[in-house]
Amino acid sequence: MIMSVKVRYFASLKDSVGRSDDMVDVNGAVTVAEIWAMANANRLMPDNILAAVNMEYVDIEHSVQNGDEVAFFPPVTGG
Amino acid sequence: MIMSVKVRYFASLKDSVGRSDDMVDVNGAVTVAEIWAMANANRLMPDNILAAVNMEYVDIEHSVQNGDEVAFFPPVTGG
Amino acid sequence: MIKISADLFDPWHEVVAYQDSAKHWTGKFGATNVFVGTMRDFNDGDAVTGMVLEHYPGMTEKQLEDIVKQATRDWHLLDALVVHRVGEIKPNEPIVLVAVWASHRGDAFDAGRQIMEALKNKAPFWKKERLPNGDERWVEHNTDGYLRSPKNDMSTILG
Amino acid sequence: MIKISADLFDPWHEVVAYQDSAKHWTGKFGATNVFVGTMRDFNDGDAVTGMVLEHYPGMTEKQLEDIVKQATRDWHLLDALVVHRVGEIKPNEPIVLVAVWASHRGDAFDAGRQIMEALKNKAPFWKKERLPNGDERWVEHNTDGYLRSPKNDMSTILG
Repeated sequence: MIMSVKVRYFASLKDSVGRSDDMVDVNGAVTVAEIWAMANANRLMPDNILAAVNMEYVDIEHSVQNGDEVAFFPPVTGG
Repeated sequence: MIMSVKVRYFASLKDSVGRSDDMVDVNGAVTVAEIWAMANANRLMPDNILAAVNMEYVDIEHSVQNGDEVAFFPPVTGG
Repeated sequence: MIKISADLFDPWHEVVAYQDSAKHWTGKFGATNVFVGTMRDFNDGDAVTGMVLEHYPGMTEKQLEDIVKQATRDWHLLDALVVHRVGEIKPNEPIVLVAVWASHRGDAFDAGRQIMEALKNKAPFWKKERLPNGDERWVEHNTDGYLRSPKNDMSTILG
Repeated sequence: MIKISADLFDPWHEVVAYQDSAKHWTGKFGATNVFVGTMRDFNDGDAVTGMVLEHYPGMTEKQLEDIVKQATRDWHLLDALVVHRVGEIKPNEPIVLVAVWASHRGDAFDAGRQIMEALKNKAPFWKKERLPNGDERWVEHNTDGYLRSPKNDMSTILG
């Protein structure tokens, strides 16, 4: 089955990847880490990156479903 | 030497001794506990009493000087 | 600054007025912690209609000054403000305000709590509550503000 | 209640307005703890002339709701209010407000601090600072608000 996954980047990570979002089409089961690799072929995932699926924090081995929104961002600095 | 010591009572202790203050004249060295005994001949000092001399907390064995203000009061309940 | 107030005060107005008057640390404080103690309309299971707060003029101010000085020695503070009511108080009126300003939040939280606990333990104030039937009773002691709530203890025990 | 504000807000006004609107717990709260984080005009030793606060609309609110719910499970709270700025911010403007209302002060202090620390660790906000020379830099990480101040550590060590 072909799945369509929205990928979003925030803050300094958005600056370094040079985009705020991607659409990734995948065939079959896939993890958050694999989504990163597909969207950023030439760039290793930074060590201190945080990941969320549908606005909840997840481990990068979390599996992604059709229609999910996957987000990557650096450590948060609010407050 | 005759010393004159002002004694003050606050809150529920003022109610139970029935006075807000006393003047005690003593001859020679005396402790806070002895001041209580002189001012309150028929009343043992309550267990949980707090004592101050010149507005600083003291132990009841603290010695009192001429002109000192000695205060007795129950546990504080501000805030 | 220490203030003993025989009249109703607005804690939020006090905080703003004090902060606005302190131009020398404008732009320097990142963290403000404010505690306000308010009179409830019940205590120890009973309805309470009012309260009289007695203090020891002179000693109360002296003890509060010492408490704030100690907090300033223990934590990195820019300033602190303590306001405490005395006299006749009605439910829902503020009793005490402790406000501290610091560069960083750890200092602000720790110093604010330290001042509040020391005030509860050492500042000579005494509360007498008025009950609906007209009786009065002295509050006998303050509770420990560092005790964890029973709710939290339960959740710790039960996982 | 959770509010994300793109405009300047007055934290003390927010506290009063919220408290006045909550008639169902009037007379029930004895303890209010309020933390306000304010933009300083320096950071990491450099003068800072402004800041842009980015967030993740939707996730930010969701995380803040979860943080407040957790605090409500862990402590006896009557209510909590969190307001956070986003967008362009100037020095001396408030960034964050965390206010909690409880019957007792231990719960108020602990819950306020827990919410603030969780917000600093989990709520998706990011700060970009503007320097006087026109450069911009992303703040890389938040510090731990439970760390004791160096001053306090020194006084502990030196007795």
